[in-house]
Amino acid sequence: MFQDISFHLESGSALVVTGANGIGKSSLLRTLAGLVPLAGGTLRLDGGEEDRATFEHAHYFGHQNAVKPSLSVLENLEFWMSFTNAVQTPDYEGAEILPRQALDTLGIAHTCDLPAGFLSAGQTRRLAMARLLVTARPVWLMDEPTSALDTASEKQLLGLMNAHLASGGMIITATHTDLALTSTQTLNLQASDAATQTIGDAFS
Amino acid sequence: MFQDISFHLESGSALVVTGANGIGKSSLLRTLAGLVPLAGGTLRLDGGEEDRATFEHAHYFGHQNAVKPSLSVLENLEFWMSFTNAVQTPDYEGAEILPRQALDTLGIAHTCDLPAGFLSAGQTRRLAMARLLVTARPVWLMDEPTSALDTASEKQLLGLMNAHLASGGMIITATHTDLALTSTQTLNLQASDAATQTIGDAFS
Amino acid sequence: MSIWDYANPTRFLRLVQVVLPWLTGLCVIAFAAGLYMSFFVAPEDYQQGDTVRIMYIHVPAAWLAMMCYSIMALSSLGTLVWKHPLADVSAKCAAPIGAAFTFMALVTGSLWGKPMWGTYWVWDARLTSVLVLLIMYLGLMTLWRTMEDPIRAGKAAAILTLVGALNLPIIKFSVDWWNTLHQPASVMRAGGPTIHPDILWPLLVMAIAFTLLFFVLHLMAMRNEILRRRVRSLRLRAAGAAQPGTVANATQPAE
Amino acid sequence: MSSWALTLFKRDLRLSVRVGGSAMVGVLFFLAVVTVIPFGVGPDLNLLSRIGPAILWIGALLATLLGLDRLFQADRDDGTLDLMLMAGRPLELVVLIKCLAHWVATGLPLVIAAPMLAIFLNLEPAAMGAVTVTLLAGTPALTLIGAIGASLTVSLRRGGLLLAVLVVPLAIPVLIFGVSAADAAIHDPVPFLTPFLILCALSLIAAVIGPVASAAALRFAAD
Amino acid sequence: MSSWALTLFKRDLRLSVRVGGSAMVGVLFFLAVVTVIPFGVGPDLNLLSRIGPAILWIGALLATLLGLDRLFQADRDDGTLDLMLMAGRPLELVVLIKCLAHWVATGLPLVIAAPMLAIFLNLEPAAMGAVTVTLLAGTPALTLIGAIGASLTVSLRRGGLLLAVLVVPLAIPVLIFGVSAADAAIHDPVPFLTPFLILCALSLIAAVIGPVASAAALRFAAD
Ligand code: HEM
Ligand SMILES: Nc1ncnc2c1ncn2[C@@H]1O[C@H](COP(=O)(O)OP(=O)(O)OP(=O)(O)O)[C@@H](O)[C@H]1O
Ligand SMILES: Nc1ncnc2c1ncn2[C@@H]1O[C@H](COP(=O)(O)OP(=O)(O)OP(=O)(O)O)[C@@H](O)[C@H]1O
Ligand SMILES: [Mg+2]
Ligand SMILES: [Mg+2]
Repeated sequence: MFQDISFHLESGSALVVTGANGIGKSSLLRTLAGLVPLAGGTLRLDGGEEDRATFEHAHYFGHQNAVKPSLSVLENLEFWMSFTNAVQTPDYEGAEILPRQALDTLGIAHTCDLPAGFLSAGQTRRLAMARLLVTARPVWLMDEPTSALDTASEKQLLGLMNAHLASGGMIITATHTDLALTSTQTLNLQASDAATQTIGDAFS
Repeated sequence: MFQDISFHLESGSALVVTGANGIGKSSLLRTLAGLVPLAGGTLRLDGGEEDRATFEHAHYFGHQNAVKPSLSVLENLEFWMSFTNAVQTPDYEGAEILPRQALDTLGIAHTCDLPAGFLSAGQTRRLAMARLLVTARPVWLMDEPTSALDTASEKQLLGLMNAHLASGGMIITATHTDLALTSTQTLNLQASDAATQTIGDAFS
Repeated sequence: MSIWDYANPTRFLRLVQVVLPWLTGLCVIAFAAGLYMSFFVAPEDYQQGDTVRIMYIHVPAAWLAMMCYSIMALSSLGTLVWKHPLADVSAKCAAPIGAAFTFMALVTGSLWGKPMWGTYWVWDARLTSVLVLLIMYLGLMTLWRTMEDPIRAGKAAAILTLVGALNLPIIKFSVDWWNTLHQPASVMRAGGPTIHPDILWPLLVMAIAFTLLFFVLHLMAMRNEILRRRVRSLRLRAAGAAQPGTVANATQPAE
Repeated sequence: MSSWALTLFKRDLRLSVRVGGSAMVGVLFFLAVVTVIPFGVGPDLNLLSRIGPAILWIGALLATLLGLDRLFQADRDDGTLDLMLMAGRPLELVVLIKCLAHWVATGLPLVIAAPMLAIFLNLEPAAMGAVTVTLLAGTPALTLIGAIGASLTVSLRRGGLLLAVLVVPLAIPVLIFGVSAADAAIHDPVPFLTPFLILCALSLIAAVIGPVASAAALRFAAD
Repeated sequence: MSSWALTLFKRDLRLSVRVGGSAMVGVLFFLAVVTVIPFGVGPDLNLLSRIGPAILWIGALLATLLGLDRLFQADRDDGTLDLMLMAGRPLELVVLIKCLAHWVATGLPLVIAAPMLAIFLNLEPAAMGAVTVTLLAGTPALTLIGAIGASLTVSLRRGGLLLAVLVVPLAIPVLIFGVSAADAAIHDPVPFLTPFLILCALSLIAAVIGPVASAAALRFAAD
């Protein structure tokens, strides 16, 4: 699907992927997340745990929130905390925080015991975000993280992303808007890279 | 759910509904579309056809595209053209255009005979938009119309919306971004209107 | 030259073009010989009369029904383990042919059963296994049909095929058990290992003819499937290709 | 009405026949049920031919009801249902046409497959014909009654089983008269026509109640 | 492993108890099937008690298979599945635990309901016990085999029927040995233990093949 994409990301900095609709931003992120098999090329994380795949060092924050409406907000979060394996790298010193604390940081602590189905779209999104705070993983893959958020929440999200960068994490994010991140690199996908090769499989 | 909302819209002008996440923008639009019953208050369209409900004068352009992936692009559009009843009001002189023309205007005429499942998110959105062009209805209800569109497509969409206003139509749209529409009124929903009454049912 | 050289569909198509006419010719000759032998050379059965000639269709069809599944299982291994790009094409194309042979075995068997047992169908272990095999073929075909993306459908079907292959012995065993438990109504003892050469030869020739028929149909179906996938990818590309053009369009004010 | 109704009918038919459609699956399920029952009951042909009409009817009942879960849900999931409610067409008629298209795509194949499956159950030609005719008269009723369940469960994500549970009690009369009519045709003493006419009447009643009830349910499901 | 596995198990159990009581729906469907069959077959009590174990087993088979369609689909629809694949836990084990939770929530209620339904079918106490014990040993196999179908159809919007069609052939051995064991307990001559042990063996085999195959299918479904 892609041709000639290569980038190198230092810990503590962010990569912003931009490009037109359907150019392949989401696909790139899903490939990095190990959800789409890599057709060719290599993916390497220096200093990662040897016996773990690259994608196990990453959090994926996509369009879907992975929130069960019938479980309470806290139950949702606690499940992900216990289920997701935390991974440490030497460069990354992000701390894990407790679920209640995370909810507090994101301003939805008062909904703790409500079923998650009662939350609005923006609140659900914040709950999904809390997942990234309770398990430490150095890489955050974020697909249009600010979609469905209002201006205030967007600012708060950017604050969290910057804090993650400050503690030595990496962020790779696809977006259509400008994000005020501290140290960024930009990867602009062009039609020649992707659109014409959309289905470059063995049959063409 | 709402309290004290009232507005009056002239034909040829647009109402932009803004407000924080979860304040009830989408709910307001769905109420106007007749998809959520009106708990109280009145809704009136001057000069509409007498024997038709208000919502039958309106197109609803929501988050979902109502596009069937296994039908071809043209089949999708033709179905909606034949199924949706066109409605005329004296003030509105928008013309219906043919499906192929509509697809051409939106720049996806070349995909005419392809299954709609082959389209990208942005293209699918444009196909959904084409539905509004092939059947004339004076009111357009649009929920975050620019979501998932890149800058170029967004501009094109605004062009179409302005053309609709110019021919005497009305637009009511909820959005988080600024839209460059010709004659707009803004309705800013505030927490006191809605959020505190989110569950203002008979038990409160 | 190894099979890997034909991983390239283009080269495979060229091979098919060369081989197919010869194979078709052989198939026609084998059928001519087989049909002649089974209708004019082979003797009538002293009990069954001319109906015994159904056997020359029925038995090869039944054999082919089973062989087809083995080929699909092998192709599924090809898809999942060796990741051969043609393997899932091969599996997908073998399924309808296998289903057709299975159906043919069922129909000819039933037609034969009427004069033999007085009924078209008994729940005999062997017949029942064939029926279950037919359901498995049809289920696989439906799985392929309901999935839009051929690659993903191929992988899903490969898993199901392999699980089915693991299960077939268990199914056979349990159906046998079920049947003996209820005292077999089976009458199918006609053949047995001691077949007279006069019967055996036509049968073998027909079996070869059926096998050739399978390969002819399979290759033709694979060729069609490859072309179909090319059309699909061309159309997908056509959908995406004009995107830059659209952007150019959009700069003009839309009326 | 003609033009839009025809378009809707053709669209629904196309959707079920195209890739990803479900026309074949119902027949296969029918075949699977009919094959599985002898494994439980045993291969005794006399017993099987005695309960054959019942097996066929129960198989058709299950295949029809379980195949109905996507009748409205597919349209709801992608927002089509909202637009249909706003289109300004009488919803009862829309439901009726959708049911008709669904029956042609999935019910009719069941009826056509029934004689073939009857062979496995050792039914006589007369019984075969009787079962087929009663299915032809009765499966539309099942689809129309099932539509009520389909619209009730449309907002719940787990249609399948729940739908069947809701609708089975309503469908039992159809089953009873269908099987009795088929049995009557086999064993002379009982007249065939009485239960058969009742079956047809049930189908007609269902053609009224089904669309009205499920249109009402769909209107509520929208909010 | 203990901690996360237990959390997963509890979560799945909670979800199936909270969401619309899927346990209840399964049992109700079981009840519906078992009550519908006498309407078709006729009220002959001898016949019913003869085919009673078969009816119960077929009902349980259908209820189990048809209730499995949301096993992975709910998780896929809201993006949970993607995150599970990335969580760094062995997927086979995840599948096994999910199956276990699903069986406890929906299979176990079927087993518990079986003796009650057996009364409708005029089964003797011995037969009742035999059917219940065989169901207890056999339904886990059905869930585990069904999980393969559930993961194969996870990306399709219409799991239900297709899942059943794909899985029924694989489930036939379980049905055969379940019914034979139950029958054996009723009619003395045949030994009960042989088919029952085979049934248990089938459950164990399914506990290996099921998770492995469906984990593979889920991995492929993600892209
Ligand atoms: C629908 C009904 C029937 C089905 C599905 C069926 C299926 C099969 C199958 C699968 C085989 C291949 C077995 C093997 O090679 O191991 C076979 C072989 C054979 N069948 Fe049938 N059969 C049917 C009816 C009959 C009838 C009515 C007769 C005649 C009495 C018959 C006679 C034979 C003979 C003679 C062979 C070859 C002998 C052998 O390979 O053991 N079949 N059949
Ligand atoms: N499952 C799929 N099968 C086939 N093609 C796909 C699939 N998913 C995406 N595509 C194609 O891949 C291309 C890239 O899609 P992707 O979602 O990555 O775009 P994007 O850059 O994220 O666009 P957007 O800005 O709309 O989010 C599109 O052309 C799309 O048609
Ligand atoms: N089906 C529903 N049942 C109960 N409450 C609902 C339902 N749908 C929405 N709500 C509630 O109604 C409120 C308004 O939601 P709505 O989707 O209209 O917000 P919005 O202004 O469109 O927000 P956003 O900017 O996130 O799109 C929210 O608090 C939400 O929790
Ligand atoms: Mg994207
Ligand atoms: Mg909204």
